[in-house]
Amino acid sequence: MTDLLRIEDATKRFGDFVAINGVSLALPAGRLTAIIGPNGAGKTTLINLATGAFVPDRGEMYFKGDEITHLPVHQRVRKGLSRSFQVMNIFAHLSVLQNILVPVLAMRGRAGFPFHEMTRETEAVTEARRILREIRLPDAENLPAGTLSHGDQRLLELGIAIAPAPELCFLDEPSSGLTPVERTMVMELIRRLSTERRTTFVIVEHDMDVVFALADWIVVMNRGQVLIEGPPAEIRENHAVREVYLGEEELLA
Amino acid sequence: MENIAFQGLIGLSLAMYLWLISAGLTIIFGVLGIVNFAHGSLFMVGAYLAYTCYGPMGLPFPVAILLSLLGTGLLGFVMERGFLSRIYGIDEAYQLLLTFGFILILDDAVKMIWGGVFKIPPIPAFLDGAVPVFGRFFPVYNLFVIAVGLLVAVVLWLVFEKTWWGRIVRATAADREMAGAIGVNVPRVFSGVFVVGAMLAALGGAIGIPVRVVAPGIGAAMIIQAFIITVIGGLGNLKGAFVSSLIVGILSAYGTLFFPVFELFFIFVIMAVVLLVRPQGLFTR
Amino acid sequence: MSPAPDRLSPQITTLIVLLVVALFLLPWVAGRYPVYLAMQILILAVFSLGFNLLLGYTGLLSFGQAGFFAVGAYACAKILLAVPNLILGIAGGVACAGVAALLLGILSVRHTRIYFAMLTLAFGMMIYSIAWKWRDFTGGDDGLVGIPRAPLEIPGIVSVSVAAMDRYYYVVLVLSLLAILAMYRLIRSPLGLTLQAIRESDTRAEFAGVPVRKYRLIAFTVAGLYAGLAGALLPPLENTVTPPIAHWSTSAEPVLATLLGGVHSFAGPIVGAFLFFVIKDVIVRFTEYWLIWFGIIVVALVIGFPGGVMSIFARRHRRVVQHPDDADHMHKVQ
Amino acid sequence: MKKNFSALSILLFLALVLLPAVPAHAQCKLGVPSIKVGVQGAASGPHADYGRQIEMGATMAAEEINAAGGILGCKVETRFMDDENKAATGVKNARLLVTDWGAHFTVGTDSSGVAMAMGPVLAELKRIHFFTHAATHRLTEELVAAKHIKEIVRVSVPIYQDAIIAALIFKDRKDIKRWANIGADYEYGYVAWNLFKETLKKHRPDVEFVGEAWAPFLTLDFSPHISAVMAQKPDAIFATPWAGEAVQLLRQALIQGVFDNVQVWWQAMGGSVDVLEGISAEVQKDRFKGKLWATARYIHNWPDTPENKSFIERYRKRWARFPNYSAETTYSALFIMKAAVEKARSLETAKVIDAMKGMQIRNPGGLRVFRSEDQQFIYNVPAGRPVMDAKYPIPVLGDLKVFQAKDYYRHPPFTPVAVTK
Repeated sequence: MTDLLRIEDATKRFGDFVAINGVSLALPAGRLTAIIGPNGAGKTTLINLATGAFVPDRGEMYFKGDEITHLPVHQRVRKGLSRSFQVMNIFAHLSVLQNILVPVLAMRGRAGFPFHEMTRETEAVTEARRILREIRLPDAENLPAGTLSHGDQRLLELGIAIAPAPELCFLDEPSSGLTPVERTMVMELIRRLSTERRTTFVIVEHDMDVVFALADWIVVMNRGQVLIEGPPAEIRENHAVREVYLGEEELLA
Repeated sequence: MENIAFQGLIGLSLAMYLWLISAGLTIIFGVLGIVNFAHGSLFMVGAYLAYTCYGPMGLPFPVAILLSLLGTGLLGFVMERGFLSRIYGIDEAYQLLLTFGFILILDDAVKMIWGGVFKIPPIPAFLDGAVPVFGRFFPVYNLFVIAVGLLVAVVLWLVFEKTWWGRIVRATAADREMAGAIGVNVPRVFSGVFVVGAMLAALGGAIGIPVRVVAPGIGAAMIIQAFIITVIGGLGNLKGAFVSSLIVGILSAYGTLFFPVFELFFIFVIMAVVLLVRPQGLFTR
Repeated sequence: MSPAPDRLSPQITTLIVLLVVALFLLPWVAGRYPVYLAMQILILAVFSLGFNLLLGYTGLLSFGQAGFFAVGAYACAKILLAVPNLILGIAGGVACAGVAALLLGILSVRHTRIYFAMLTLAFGMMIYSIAWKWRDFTGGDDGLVGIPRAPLEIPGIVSVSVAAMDRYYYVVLVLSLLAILAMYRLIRSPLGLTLQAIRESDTRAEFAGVPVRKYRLIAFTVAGLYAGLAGALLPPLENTVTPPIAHWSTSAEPVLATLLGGVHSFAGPIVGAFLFFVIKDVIVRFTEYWLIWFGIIVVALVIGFPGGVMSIFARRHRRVVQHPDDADHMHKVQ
Repeated sequence: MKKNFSALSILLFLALVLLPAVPAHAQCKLGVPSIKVGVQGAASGPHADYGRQIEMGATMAAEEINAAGGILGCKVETRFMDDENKAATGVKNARLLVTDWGAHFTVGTDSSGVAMAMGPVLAELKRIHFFTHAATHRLTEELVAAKHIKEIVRVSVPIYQDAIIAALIFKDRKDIKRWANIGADYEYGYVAWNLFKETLKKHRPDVEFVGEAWAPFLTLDFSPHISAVMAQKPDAIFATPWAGEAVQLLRQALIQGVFDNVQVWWQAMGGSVDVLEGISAEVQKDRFKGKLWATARYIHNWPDTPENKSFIERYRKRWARFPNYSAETTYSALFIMKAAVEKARSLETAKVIDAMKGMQIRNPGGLRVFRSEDQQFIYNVPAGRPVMDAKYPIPVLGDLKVFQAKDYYRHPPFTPVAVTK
């Protein structure tokens, strides 16, 4: 199994605060990885480094064997590396369909085409509608995204993340703020997408039910470092993890 | 050599006018996050109020300045409570537009009230005359301006660094939600800061009236200079505004001496370069 | 902004057709002054439309558009003074403004929000200082005078005189309508959608594979082209170009017009340009204190209808765009 | 029935009110309801009072003309517009006044930039504009003498006065060898200084020009400029900032002790009423020590004629102000227009211009003579030292030296003047 993304000895500082401290991590294709850890462990910073939002102070990153350490965000997306956001980040005043069209057009290299109306982009629209069906929002396509329910907005967030047809997709707390019903739906969706689309997902999650239900592999982070990684069963038994989660043990039950 | 020193001292007095107007602009931006386009108009209103109290009403100059500060502060309070506070949180373009609307209103209002002829009351006796400095005569008036400017700098520093009130304001500037959460009355802080900013603008306008004319349009002349200074010093950075006032004031005095063909152009180049290279300003870490 | 650009309703289409017909008939039914005023309005409409591509559609507030307006005007004037050919003059003006916008845009789009506004202000004022000081080229504070209303000419093929005001009106009208149409197209194209996505969330757009800075530069350049076109239409009309057209108070005109009309509507800048001139023209007839009334109208609109006049007519109530990242307090009192 | 009655009475009333108006119109021998004169000046910004004075001068002239039966029986109607000192606004106003309001003539304009922009537009609008303040020499030298725009007529003295008169006064002061300049940082300031240097050098090859400082429009603090030129130890200062800027420049020079160190300070437009009012207290205390010299396009204490005295009296009665020069020139422009139209018996531009040829007319400011080559009404002006005079509540120009128009006006063919610093 080849590594899709390889992070080697990455370090990121913010002033005196070391957010990520010499992290090395390999993410092979087809393995659904969950990154867990207490608040401030550096999970989101790791995503930001991997996707290009931040450049590491030290260390390298390789995607499908190519070095991408200094590659701008949008080029990483083009290469097949995308993400969702922990804090809702959708195009609130655009319609649901348009939200999906933005990445679809960008991937097709047609985002800058100025001379004809959107309706003429039939292939892109067809593809966007297909994605809407996948995320179960086909009836909402003309609604302004900002008017959707919270759950539907999270689905849309997920839809935008998978619209570029990524090979590797980071999902930052996909289940946060969802009702149990919605959470189940999102989990199903992630599972289905990883088989149907052959997208490799990496999720950052607080909800351990979700983590243990979905993940093939778990990475535990603490204080900017990888504490341990391994299959779910192994992690569940690990003492160090329990210590890190002291007070949160019930989550692991 | 003496001429150079003398010119530097003149530049220092110029810098203090610039400091007074950019100080208000800076704290308003720092705390409220608003670029107050009408700040120059508050400067102008302050000058007119001081003129009326000192000229026609014949009150002592310091009293006139005080009354002008109160009057302009009240105007600032009305602007903030009555208008600006209604549009916090919406697009900053609208805040800019609103303050632009105030420029139009205030410019015409002063013309309706005071007429189109410029005003320049006599110099108060205690500020008339000159003292020998570096073999030449340095106006007492400019010394007065330097003193007021430095006094304001010290007072502001003491208030922000050493008082409970200053800490509240700094906390609000750093994170208004957080400040609100820990019990700070954010709207009141906003009003207070805006009023203080307006008073600083008024002070800048008021102390100049015996030597600088009061006329419609002087606000517009000041606002761009104040923008340049706050940008160079770092938007919202009070210390930066002070240092950059010194630099701009003294440099332009030397520019007048050594490069009479010195152009406005370069000041905008400096502003643009600072924005590009150090958008946080020259004097922010 | 309508999330899915709707097809125009039949009523609206009829209204637009009637309006365009009326504009074409204007010189026959109205006096010289309304025709002149119509040209001023069209020029400001084009200027504002370009500005709103930046503000309303890309989320960038430029306070230096007058710089590009002036580049267009001065370039057109210089060309007309050398070669009396209107096509060349206007095309040259637009091209120069576009190049200037592209070059300054590369620097400007490194920032957003207030820093972008300040940077564009600085660039605009730099152009103003150049217009003011480079006397040999720009005529200094007296500007360039005696600019001819040159014929529309393709050498050796055709030459149409537009020296008469009514004829020049059609030049302005046709070019403005074409510019409006092109912008309408652009807004509804993939590029328009991409720009709106950047306005909504630049981080999201970047992570959707959009090279955000490049698209901001494109929007900046297009806005510069529009400012240039508006500027280039001016010298043949007034026969003069003077430095104040590059001053920041001129940059404020499209800002005012756009916000009056409404940022979040395609027609906002056009309606706003109309209101800007008509309000001013009407007030000036009654009182010399027109500024104060204009100011009051501006304040009332901002407080009462922050979506601009067009929002009064909007079918759905649309929220003014809020920046969720308003809380990024880079600015602190230190 | 009762309703009808009241309606009838209203009609009757209206008829009574309107009737006298009808014959007046019928009396107008030019076939127009009234002669409309569009008036423009800067009524906003720091120079707003100059535009206001233009308006007051025009209004009073129209009132007096109408009270005396109008022009060939036609009433004169004026309409003032603020040009904001901006070329674009001035041009727009001119178009509105002529094509919308129906002005037959226009008058006024403070700024040189506005004047230069309006020139070609006037040709297009086919209306004469009487320029009554804008000082650029290029208006008449380039647009009239070279480009033959007949619609431009100038009633006020251009920049010749500011520069050439100064040279003529001080050429004989052997004690002054070092001149320094505090100039307005735009064309007016450059040309005045260059023209002054050029003229003075002809008479006095020995003088030196030792320093210059330039202050842009809307300068509030001249201290750096003053101290910069004083560092060169000049004998005399040539200063061109005007209006409020002139007053604060003088005030700031006083507190730097400049008047203890120089022999002469020439404040070009220092004879303007607003400036004299502004320095009144200092003049009373003789703080300028007789070293301040100034001129103005018209000054209320000269000429000492009944016409002028009566003009001042009427003006003060009407407006409770002293007339500034822009008021006198505008007032006079309307009477020039009256004389020309009466002679031409027409409102056509060509005929009115023809009627002005050879015209000599007595105005409050003295005799004005039309010079066809550049269409200027040239006249003599005084220069002097601001002093108090018991007859006036504000300073006057004393120690008057009157200069003949032929001596200080430039003559065609015009040689170019450098317009840079």
